[in-house]
Amino acid sequence: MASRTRPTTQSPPLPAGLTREQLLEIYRYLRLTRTLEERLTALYRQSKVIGGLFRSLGQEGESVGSAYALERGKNRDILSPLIRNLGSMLVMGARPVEILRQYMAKADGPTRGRELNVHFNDLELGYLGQISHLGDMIPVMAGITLTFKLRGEPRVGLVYIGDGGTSTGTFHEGLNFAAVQRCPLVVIAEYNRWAYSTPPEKQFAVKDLVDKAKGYGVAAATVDGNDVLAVYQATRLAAERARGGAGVQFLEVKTYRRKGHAEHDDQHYVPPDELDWWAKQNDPLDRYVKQLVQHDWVDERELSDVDEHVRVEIDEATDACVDEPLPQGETALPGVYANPRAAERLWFRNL
Amino acid sequence: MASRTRPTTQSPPLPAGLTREQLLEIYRYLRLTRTLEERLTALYRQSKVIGGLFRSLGQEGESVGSAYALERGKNRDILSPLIRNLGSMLVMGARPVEILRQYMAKADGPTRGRELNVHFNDLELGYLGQISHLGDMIPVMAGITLTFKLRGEPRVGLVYIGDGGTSTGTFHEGLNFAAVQRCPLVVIAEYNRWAYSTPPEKQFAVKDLVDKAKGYGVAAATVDGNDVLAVYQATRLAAERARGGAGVQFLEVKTYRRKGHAEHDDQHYVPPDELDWWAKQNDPLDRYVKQLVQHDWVDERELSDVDEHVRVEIDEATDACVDEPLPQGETALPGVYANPRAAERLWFRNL
Amino acid sequence: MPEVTYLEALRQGLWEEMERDDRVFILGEDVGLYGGAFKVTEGFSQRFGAQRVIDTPISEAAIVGAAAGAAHMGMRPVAEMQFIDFVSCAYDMLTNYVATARYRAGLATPLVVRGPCGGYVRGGPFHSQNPEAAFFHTPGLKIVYPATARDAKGLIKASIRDDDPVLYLEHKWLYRRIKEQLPEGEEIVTPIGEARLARDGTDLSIVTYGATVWKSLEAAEQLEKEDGVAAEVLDLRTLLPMDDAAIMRTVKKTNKVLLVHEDTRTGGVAGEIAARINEQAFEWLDAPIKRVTAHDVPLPYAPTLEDFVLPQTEDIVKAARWLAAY
Amino acid sequence: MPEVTYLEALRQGLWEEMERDDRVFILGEDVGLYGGAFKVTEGFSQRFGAQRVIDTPISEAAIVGAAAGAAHMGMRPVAEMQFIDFVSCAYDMLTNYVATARYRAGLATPLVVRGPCGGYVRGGPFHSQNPEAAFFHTPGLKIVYPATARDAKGLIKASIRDDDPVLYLEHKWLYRRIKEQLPEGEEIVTPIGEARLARDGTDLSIVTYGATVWKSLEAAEQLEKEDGVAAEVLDLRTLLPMDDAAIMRTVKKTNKVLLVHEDTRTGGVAGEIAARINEQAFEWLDAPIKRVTAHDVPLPYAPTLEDFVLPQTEDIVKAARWLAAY
Ligand SMILES: Cc1ncc(C[n+]2csc(CCOP(=O)(O)OP(=O)(O)O)c2C)c(N)n1
Ligand SMILES: Cc1ncc(C[n+]2csc(CCOP(=O)(O)OP(=O)(O)O)c2C)c(N)n1
Ligand SMILES: [Mg+2]
Ligand SMILES: [Mg+2]
Repeated sequence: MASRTRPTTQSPPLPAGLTREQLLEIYRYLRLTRTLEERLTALYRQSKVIGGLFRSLGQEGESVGSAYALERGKNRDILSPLIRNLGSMLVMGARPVEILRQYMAKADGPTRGRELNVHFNDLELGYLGQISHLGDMIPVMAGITLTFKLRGEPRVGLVYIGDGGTSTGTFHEGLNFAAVQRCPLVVIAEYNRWAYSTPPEKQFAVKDLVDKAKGYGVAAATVDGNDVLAVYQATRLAAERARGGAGVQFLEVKTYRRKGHAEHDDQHYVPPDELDWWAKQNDPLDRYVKQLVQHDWVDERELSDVDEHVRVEIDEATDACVDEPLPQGETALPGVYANPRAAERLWFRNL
Repeated sequence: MASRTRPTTQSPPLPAGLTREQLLEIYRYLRLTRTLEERLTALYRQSKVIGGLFRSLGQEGESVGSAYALERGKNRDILSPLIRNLGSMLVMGARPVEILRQYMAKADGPTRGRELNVHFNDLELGYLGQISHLGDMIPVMAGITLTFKLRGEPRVGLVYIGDGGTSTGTFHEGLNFAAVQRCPLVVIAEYNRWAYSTPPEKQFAVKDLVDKAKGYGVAAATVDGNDVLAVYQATRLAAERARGGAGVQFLEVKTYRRKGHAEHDDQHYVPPDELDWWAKQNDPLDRYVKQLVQHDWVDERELSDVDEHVRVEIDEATDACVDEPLPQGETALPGVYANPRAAERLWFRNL
Repeated sequence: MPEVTYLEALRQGLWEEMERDDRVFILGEDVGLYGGAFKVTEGFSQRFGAQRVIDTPISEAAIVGAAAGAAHMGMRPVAEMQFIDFVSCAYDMLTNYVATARYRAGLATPLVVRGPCGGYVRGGPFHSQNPEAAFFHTPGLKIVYPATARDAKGLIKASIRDDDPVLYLEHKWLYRRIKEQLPEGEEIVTPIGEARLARDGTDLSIVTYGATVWKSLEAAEQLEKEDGVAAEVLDLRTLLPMDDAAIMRTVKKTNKVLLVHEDTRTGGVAGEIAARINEQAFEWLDAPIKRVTAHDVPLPYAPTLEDFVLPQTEDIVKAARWLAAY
Repeated sequence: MPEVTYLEALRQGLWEEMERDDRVFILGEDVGLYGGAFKVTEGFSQRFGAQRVIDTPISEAAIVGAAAGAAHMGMRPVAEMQFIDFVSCAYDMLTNYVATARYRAGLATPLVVRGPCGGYVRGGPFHSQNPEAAFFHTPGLKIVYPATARDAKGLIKASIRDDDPVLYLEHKWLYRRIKEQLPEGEEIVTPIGEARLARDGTDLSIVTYGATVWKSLEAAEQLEKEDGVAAEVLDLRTLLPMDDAAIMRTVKKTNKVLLVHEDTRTGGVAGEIAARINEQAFEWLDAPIKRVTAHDVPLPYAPTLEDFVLPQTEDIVKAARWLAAY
């Protein structure tokens, strides 16, 4: 299509070793993330999303860029996303319909209504859902990547942690453990200015998250989290180093959480023009589009095609599941144990 | 006595703003610590010490030097010692007979037989015994020093942590909390080469403990832990800075644990000549004595007088308590609550 | 008399204690300007200042540990867990350090750890927990769990004044659902360790606490209407130390007991109550002690699943009917 | 047949599983060259290499979390707590992450957390704990607690082979005190979830586990000799899931039950057992269910105090006599 009109020889060199198709694919994931969240917001307002809704508005770039840098496919790299890494999960192969079902607690959702939002896994595809307790996924990912190392598999793990999450004991124990074991683990520390309502100054006494890496003896770098390609490149480098045996790689991404902690949060604690500035001057999608277009890597019509496809995809996914039933009550019982001793009784309903 | 023979004007200037009496007092605490532990070892071999025995051989210098730098007296500074900070407790005013009673679980011991070794407190004198769970005292001391700050009291806290203990989640959470709150807290991190049998290389991936301070935004320094006066000076500086409002001060002391983790540990994991080198070349008492004598700050007879006094003191303390009774069984029951609901029943012994 | 919610009653209690005693201060995540995830401390920072309403890092062990240190120094800290589920991260600190401090070492440690707990709100497995069983096994701690607005206020005040560490469990399903008229000006302090007779009855006793007090009262109404069965409902209010006397009183009166809690069954508080009744009132029992509890699974998210797992009014009715007919 | 101690039997079981299955590996503090604080893994590092016997930092939450991650990947990690008291630092990880992983998300998490527990050894409040009650309330975990050398071996092997996470509690007072002849070459695997009849009897049943199995057997001997009372002793071996059938069998046989555990009383496992007996065998009871347990205090250090607080043989005898006479 568009590429036919301009021979590739005339195009400026493509960035970061990516092909045009890949650049467009990255764009697709960014758009997919944003559109899917917008759809979730609409469903939330209709009370179809059951629990809270957590947005990653403004952070789609770092999620997508970092996940895109991993080796994907069956039994390759594994990442562990947080509530604001919907984009990372989509990149690894989670399908929008799964996310929709999960948020709406549908019987056919990935956890059959047991868990909420992005708390689900597909270890073969390479994502391991978090639990709510912040920090806990760092030790778990240390164990996963320790296994890669013990078995000599050329795989890496990637785990996200928020600026707030770095205050937890498990962050410390897990990162230190992984550092000592030289696990092939990339830690992405998301500086997004807020932990619920708490600013960094009340969360830690260093300026940047990358300062924390110094206490663990791991390689560290900082990247502009709203520059998708920069995040991609930095993560790619970190992942390849980890894969090559260089041990834990710590990457701080600087970004900004533009919505409240969850949809109910009115953000009254946010300085008035801060949101505006980030929306207008530093939106990761806007910046990426500008890059793509200015460098003539793709043309605008291709982008609007993607937008349109995404819209259709999300519409279809929504239509496919919005009226699906919730799980049957009794399905709440099995599966606590792999080897239960005997069929569980319904004690008090069995009198 | 000795000072009469040489007018002080001829003496070299005294170090670290200390008087001759203070230099001798420091020596006394060093000797007291070592002699008391030797006595405990003898009692341990006679099975009079009930539980394990933990030695600070080779680390007396950092314990005594750091504690001596605090403001002592009633309701002044507070420190929280670990099992290898017997010297610190003695400096703060714990009496040898209390230590002996506690180790032997005597009814008249400071915890009336409830707790072991140096796990006891006198908050007025300024020491708060640890619990076994490493790291837990850091948050607690953060709270104590937070209170000093909230009330505007010119007091500081000091807490010890081992090289191994820095791996705990509570170390991280507590230090970060104190750093953010700018608590008047001095953290002494003891690099003594071992955590039980585990060397630093298996405990963390940084070289020095002081590297860990960088992740918390606190002032940090390193000092030779076997140079008593250097530890004194560094701690004094740190404490005064903390008192002046400069927030948490982190001080790494480099030392060496010359005995096993506890008396039962045969140290088979220790490289053969390491112990020997530290005993012969870097004993904190030897070094201190050499300093005192070489500079003519005190003369040797004064030191042997101290040794003799200490011996007598420990003999008397031992004699005073060694045959004391253990607590009566029933005394195990009261005191769980300040406001118990009613007298506790001896359930199954009351049939 | 103004009508106040459970949440507002709690807020009042906290506020009054802050006004009364300047040793009281609050610490926790987002408790300051934001006013806490559920707005329990809304306006506190403005009134009492950032020194007495301290926003902390996300560090539950440090929050509880720092509260303990401050308590040793004579302060009266109230630590908020954003959700009580996160108190699990301070499990060591609370059970090993805080709870034993007085016994081991004579240390005064008057502190309160409080936070929203409980289900029926579609919070999923990590925002719905009832942690009482994990701490119920800890000599040295006290545990209170108000079911009414009056007790939400009275127990927070009593907890703050108590010289022992108290785990104060507040049910988020009750926050805005329960309203009650509370006299202005009257000082409401609910004594720790005393159960409350929530409903008089003669045919059987329902012993419960927290949100299931309301489910039990509903069940009792229905039993009265539909079966002519008079169920007594005892709201424990304090779980540790437990009010054995009140429990035995009702057992000896009705001779049949139904234990109800929202928490999972195995290892839940009902087991202990069953053992105590057995020990202290065995001969008065005319029927086996029955339990209505959640099923032994992590609490799932979907409304259908959550409703199935948690005890409902109809479950209580059914069990009570069985007992009544025994 | 060689006579082996409880500790040696455990060691053998671990060793055999390491030989049998190269997915099995050990991690913990000082487990490598040092061989563990109690020498349970002595010689393992030399035989299996540092990759399969991993010395870790002092980070219990990370140890358990990393074990979980490895288990997801198909490994069979065995995590040692140097003393089980420190598992409290991994409470969140074990209850929230590990135990729920299968239910929430279908994640296989076959791991074993093991460590020395229990008192009677003058270890003081933090080296003597019995943590079963804190974890007993956790759907998704299994808990085993061997009392004999045979079961020490048989249960570690079963735990490693089990597809669920298992908390394996080993009693340090039994480590070198209990000896038993174990056949060489025979594969000993004790099924998880099955109690063991440790002594036959007709007059009353003592239901217990861990170190108090031995105290109960001693008491039963004495009762036989001095009173002509035949006490049956049931060693639970697995606490979660509990072998209700075996418990009800003995209750229905003797009609009188004494529950004995070393752990403190309130919120201890005995409460749950009492509730279950009540629910499943109420009509068979000829006397109240009695409990012999530790007193509700942190375990003190002095021998006189520890002996007073912990249940002793004479306490069991006394309670059994009371029951027999009822
Ligand atoms: C251990 C723990 N304590 C408290 C919470 C409640 N909580 C959920 S998200 C959040 C803020 C997280 O901030 P941050 O880590 O910066 O992530 P962000 O929301 O900015 O992506 C808090 C306090 C939690 N989930 N886990
Ligand atoms: C949380 C916790 N885990 C494990 C232990 C067991 N333990 C006691 S001392 C020790 C080693 C401590 O090493 P370090 O902190 O370096 O102190 P040192 O003995 O060298 O003074 C260990 C692992 C403990 N006390 N607490
Ligand atoms: Mg953040
Ligand atoms: Mg050390």
